[in-house]
Amino acid sequence: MSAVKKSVVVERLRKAQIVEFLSKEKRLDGRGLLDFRPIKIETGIIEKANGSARVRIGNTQVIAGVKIEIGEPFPDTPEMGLLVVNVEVLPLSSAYAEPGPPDEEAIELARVVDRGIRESKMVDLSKLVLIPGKKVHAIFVDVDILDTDGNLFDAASYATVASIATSTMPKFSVGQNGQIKQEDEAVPLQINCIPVSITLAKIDGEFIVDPTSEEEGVMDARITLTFDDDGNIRAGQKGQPGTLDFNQVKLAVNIAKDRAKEIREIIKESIKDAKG
Amino acid sequence: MSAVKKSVVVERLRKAQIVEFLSKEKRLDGRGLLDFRPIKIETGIIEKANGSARVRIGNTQVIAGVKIEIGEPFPDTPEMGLLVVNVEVLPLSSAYAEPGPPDEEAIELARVVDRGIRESKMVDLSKLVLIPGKKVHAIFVDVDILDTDGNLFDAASYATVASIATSTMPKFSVGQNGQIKQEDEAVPLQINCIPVSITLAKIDGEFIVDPTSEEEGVMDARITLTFDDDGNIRAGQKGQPGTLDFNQVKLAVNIAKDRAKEIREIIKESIKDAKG
Amino acid sequence: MSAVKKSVVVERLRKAQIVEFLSKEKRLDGRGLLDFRPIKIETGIIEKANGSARVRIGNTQVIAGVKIEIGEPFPDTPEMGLLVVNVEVLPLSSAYAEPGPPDEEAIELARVVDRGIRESKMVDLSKLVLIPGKKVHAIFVDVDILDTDGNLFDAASYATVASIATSTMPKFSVGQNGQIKQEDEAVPLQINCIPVSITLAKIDGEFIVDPTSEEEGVMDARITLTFDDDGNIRAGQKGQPGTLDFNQVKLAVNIAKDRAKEIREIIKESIKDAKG
Amino acid sequence: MIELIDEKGLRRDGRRVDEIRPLKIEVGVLKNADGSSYIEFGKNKIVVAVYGPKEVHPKHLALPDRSILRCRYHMAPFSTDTRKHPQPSRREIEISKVISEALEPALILEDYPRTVINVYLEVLQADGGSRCAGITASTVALADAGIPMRDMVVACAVGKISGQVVLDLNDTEDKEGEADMPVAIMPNLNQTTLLQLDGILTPEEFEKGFEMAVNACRHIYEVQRKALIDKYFGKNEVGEE
Amino acid sequence: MIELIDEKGLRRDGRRVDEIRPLKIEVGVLKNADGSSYIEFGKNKIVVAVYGPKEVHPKHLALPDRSILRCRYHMAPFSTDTRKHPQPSRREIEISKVISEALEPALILEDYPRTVINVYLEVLQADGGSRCAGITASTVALADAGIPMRDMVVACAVGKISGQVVLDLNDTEDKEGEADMPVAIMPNLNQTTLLQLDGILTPEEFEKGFEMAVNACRHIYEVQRKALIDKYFGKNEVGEE
Amino acid sequence: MIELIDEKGLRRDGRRVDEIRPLKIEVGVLKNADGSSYIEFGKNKIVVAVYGPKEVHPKHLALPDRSILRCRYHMAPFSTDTRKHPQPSRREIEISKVISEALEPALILEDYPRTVINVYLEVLQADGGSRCAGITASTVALADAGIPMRDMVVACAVGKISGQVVLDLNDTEDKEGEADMPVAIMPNLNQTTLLQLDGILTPEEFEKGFEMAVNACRHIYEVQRKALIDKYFGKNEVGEE
Repeated sequence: MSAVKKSVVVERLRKAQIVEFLSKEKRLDGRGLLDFRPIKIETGIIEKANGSARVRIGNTQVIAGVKIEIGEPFPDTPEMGLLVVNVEVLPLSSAYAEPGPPDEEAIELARVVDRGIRESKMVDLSKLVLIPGKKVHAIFVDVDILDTDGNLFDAASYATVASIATSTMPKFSVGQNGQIKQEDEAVPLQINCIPVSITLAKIDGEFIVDPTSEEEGVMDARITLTFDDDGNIRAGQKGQPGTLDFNQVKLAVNIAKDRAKEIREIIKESIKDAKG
Repeated sequence: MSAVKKSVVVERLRKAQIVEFLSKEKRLDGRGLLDFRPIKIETGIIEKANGSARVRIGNTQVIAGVKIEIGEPFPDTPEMGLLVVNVEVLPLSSAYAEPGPPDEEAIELARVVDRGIRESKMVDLSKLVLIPGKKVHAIFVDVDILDTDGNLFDAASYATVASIATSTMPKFSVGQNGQIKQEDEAVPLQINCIPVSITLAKIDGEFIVDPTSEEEGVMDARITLTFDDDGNIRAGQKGQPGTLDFNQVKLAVNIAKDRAKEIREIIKESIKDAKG
Repeated sequence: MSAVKKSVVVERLRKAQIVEFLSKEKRLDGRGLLDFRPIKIETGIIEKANGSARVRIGNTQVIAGVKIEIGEPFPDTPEMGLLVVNVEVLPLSSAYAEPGPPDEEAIELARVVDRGIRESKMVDLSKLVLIPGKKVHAIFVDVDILDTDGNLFDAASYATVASIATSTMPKFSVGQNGQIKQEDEAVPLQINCIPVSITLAKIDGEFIVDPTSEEEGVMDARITLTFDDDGNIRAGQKGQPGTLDFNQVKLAVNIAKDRAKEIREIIKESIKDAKG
Repeated sequence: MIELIDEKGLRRDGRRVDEIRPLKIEVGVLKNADGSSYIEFGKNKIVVAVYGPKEVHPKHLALPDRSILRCRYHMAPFSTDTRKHPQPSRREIEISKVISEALEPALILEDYPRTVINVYLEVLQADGGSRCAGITASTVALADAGIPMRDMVVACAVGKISGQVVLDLNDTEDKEGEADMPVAIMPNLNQTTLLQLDGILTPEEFEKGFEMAVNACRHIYEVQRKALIDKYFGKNEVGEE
Repeated sequence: MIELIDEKGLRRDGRRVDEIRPLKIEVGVLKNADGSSYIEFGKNKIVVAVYGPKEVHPKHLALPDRSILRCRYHMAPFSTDTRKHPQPSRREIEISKVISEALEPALILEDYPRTVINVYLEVLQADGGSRCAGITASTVALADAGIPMRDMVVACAVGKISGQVVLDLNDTEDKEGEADMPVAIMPNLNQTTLLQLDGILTPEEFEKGFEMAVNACRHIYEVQRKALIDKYFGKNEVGEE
Repeated sequence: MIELIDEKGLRRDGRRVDEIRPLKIEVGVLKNADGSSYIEFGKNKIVVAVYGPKEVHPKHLALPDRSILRCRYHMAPFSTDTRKHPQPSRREIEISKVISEALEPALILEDYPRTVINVYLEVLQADGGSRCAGITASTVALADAGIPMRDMVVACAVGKISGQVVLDLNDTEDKEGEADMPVAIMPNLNQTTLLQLDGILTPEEFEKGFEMAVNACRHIYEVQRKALIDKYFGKNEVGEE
């Protein structure tokens, strides 16, 4: 209990400080309100995976790995392959993460990242069918959160996108008896766009992008928006028990849309070499 | 703890009061010892289900829904369809119900209701086979307990019976390749009898039927008996750590048998229109 | 907490006493350092199982039962049958065992016993194939720990070995349509060797075999070694947070190798009649 | 793409693009709960029970300065086209979280320190928009339980089908359409408490849709109010359309 | 329907309709347990261990005026025709509950407030009637543990096969027969502590069967007593038939 | 049997029988953790985080006279040839236990009574010998966290392939070979803290192999030391081969 009580006091002081800085359009680490921290994306770091990427945004560090296997389609989509994005908030990542099954925060994180990728139609699932209704390609993207300093939604999303974009696809052939063989050959996985997630935190009425853990600790609300290459919104999620007034909702879209363009270039750069 | 201690005292006073009333052949709500509270049964309330029923007994309220799907038979009964009755004691239903997997009381409730239906052979499972040993009809009856004021065993049973009795059965055809297609047509599900569950509570040596939550709180023992249309006993379950002397066991059968006849008429009435 | 504190004190006194005895090459129950307690092995005690054995080592009592069924091979070993050894530390077995899923100690126990059997190739899994890649024999050995007085690793291993060695194998025939039928006939399960597990406890620098619960309570380290008929080591596992110096590691092998020969004769004797 | 809007501008179920489905709200439908409600919104049928404020167990989870709000959105196994397993899915867990965050801004939780308020939603039948219907009903149940509130919370989805922005998607429209965006607002405080989106919307469609949703919420708010007024002050029939 | 009774009135295993299977009870078969027993009843083989009365953890579950009785009926994976998964099934959980309720009336739990008594049953081999055999053995183990009792509890099933009411169904009779009714009684207090039934019985068959079961229980009670007397006072062989 | 050693005595990956795979250790790779490390050992890639010593929750699990060490070895789903389910397997639970027991003798846990030290290992990519690499990296992370130690712990496996005793099996050698024996030692105290074996070894091969492993550990220890020295005192590149 004492730890909790202490953190309440510290949090208040820290919030006051963060708010004071925001009122001067500044942040504790010197960034402007709409600046990201440095983003570093490395791909191809896990040889056993079909694709992989490590993303660092400031001190936040995540790794995504792609495995492409054979699976069975869902009964209601017999002619679609499978794409599953899973996020694990590992106990390595902070003093507050515990081992065990994902809690509601981790589930929301995984589902929002998944929706951003899925709704953008980055991967055309209809091209992943081997035997309609029976066997399809199943793309599993697993994201390991290794070190947490805020903005996990965007970091996990970028790692997912970069790992998919640099994946190779094993070739499978269907024999006459319906048996499936994996061939030695592999081809790059085709992608249709680079979805970009942008998360805004609202603190004391102001929006900032790429919040640190500390900023998240005092934020009132969070909104994550994912854009495709054409600037369309593909997914959105407001989080936290704070509210947004109606103009702020529209403002959030405009801010995020601009940021998404810039980040897309960073992601593109990181996957360029791998795509060769 | 204090809540528990208080409830112990209240329970004792309440028990004394209930017992005093029973000694005058009366109950707190004015009923005679062998009277049910008003029973209200509505069917066809969930359009997406194959059958459904809401049962209210006094303030107790439960809803049962039937889903008929394709399943695989158990290995030891390859020529039998499946019938599964499941009961969920929802956290909506009382201040004491908690979310989470069913506890031993909920499991007993579900299994006793299930046995009453199963043993009465209300549904002829041998007529639910599509491809022997491989594909059969699977009838799932799920009962949601919405509001708890005693006698869940009977309420859940009546809802199960009424929902099955008013179910329509989707027609499936087996193609030459063994693939199963659901056709648009649907036929009423055939039933063989109307099993009726009667639960008696023993308080201070006296039997009452249809106990309220308060009466259940002070009962010594409980006995549930299920009868078919011909007055045969199809299932029985004594519950709670109290005992029944040997004559009481026989007495319970006689009381329950009479009550079952009356209740069967109420259930029949409720399903008449639907069957029409 | 008080129970724990008391046990700490008792443990220290007991350890002092055990150590004093060990310094005179003796043990509390009068045994020499490298003596086993009496071992009693009964086989064929569970008629419904394909094989079974009860092993008592002193007051430790375990029962193993074998079930041979049809299963699907692992994808990476399509031409191998299955052998699974599972150990349940039942709440019957001591005041410290709790109902529930196995904890890490029970999992280690099961896996070490399993490895000893598996690595010794006691059963030739390549002979257990019915339809390659699809249907194989699956041998399940389940060990129930009924009464715990130390040396569960060896007791569980001997019970597993004796139950497998006395198992009969149901005969299955594969029909033209690929359907599998169990025939009435049964044949003895062929075995290749009698693996023998020997567990040494290190207390105050000395090795003893077959530790009691009390001795285990004060041991620094444990080492379990499994030998085949030719004296080869097939499996090993050091346990507990104590250490072994480099010479002790070699000494442990020599001690265990000798003991294994003797115990193998006891096991052979116990399975002789059954195999006859 | 299936044609979901006909040449007259009407949807499969006959609605105009800016028309919500039939809506009915009842208050106080359960006896044990401290507050309760029942909503029919299209084919959605949802019961909500509120228990609390009450003591937190275990006690160390209690907050010294306010009450904790916990929501549980759960679907009955028979509520969906194919039977749903009774165990909560990841989808249900996420929806429980966003519903809780959508309701919390309206509640004055500081009035009940060291307590918990549980909101249980049981979806008896699910159609498109069940989370919105659930939020709308939950506020009513919270009011029925006497929990002090700053404002009501009302929710309605907007979406895109056959290329047009339309209000309140039903199940078919949700599955076959191009976008779905649930929105919850506090109508008097003019605040958004829930916003989710999946599909594809241009920023312009987003703005248009968001405004449609806000307007629909204001309309639904009147139904909420009427249900509560009828329960507490009057006897007029509750319902609409 | 398979013929389970031949023209001489004998059952497949040679028993008369009112005859129980061979029965053997041993006391004190485990060293760690505070009390223990082993029963063979037909092909049923069951070990029972009693631990307690001992402190309750966590403490807030303790009852101020009496001990808590907890039973766990568990089947070994090798006890059944096809391997049973070690995890407790819903059936095992229900049987654990009814066994606990069948034993509790016999125990003077008021003697040990704030404690718990655990009864663990491990079915090593299951035949028809394992819950009855388990109850019969559990009472013996509780007596062996020195738990004060008002009476013993004895159980035996009755059933209907080939149209006749018969005592103590074995596995085949249970599966192929028309009804099975386990009964537990306290033989000196003349009280029923367990009654379950599935199948089909007329009220008359019910009465007849119930009396058969009660009589069989009285007989089994003598075997229980002998097992305990032999353990504590004598050395005669325990068992029967 | 696949030929794993060629006529020149070289293994598939070109190594001699007594040669370990390329090894790289980094210190302090995570910001939140109290100590951390990263190891590449062949294709193994493992991150280790240490949190603690910190208060134990729930408190009654604390030990009055020393700290508790808890290790969690976990494999990322993408770390293996076919995707691994994120939930810990029985194998991972066993390995967590033996790693904990391998590290504990080196730690002076008495310095921090009533606390817990958590060591989390995440295997990003698994090759043969991941538990050894994990132990080697964990000690470095514990040192980075400032936990007082009696000695370092270093681990390396030895095995048998194509009939010969060889050092440090990779994945193929582990699967196709005849034996695998992971060993962990404290190099200054000359103590074995982990020993496991599966496969087939004669007692002579066991002795020879054990000595090979001990020598390899001494060599790996130098890499551990260099990694820590570079972190705390220097800037030279860490790594080898």
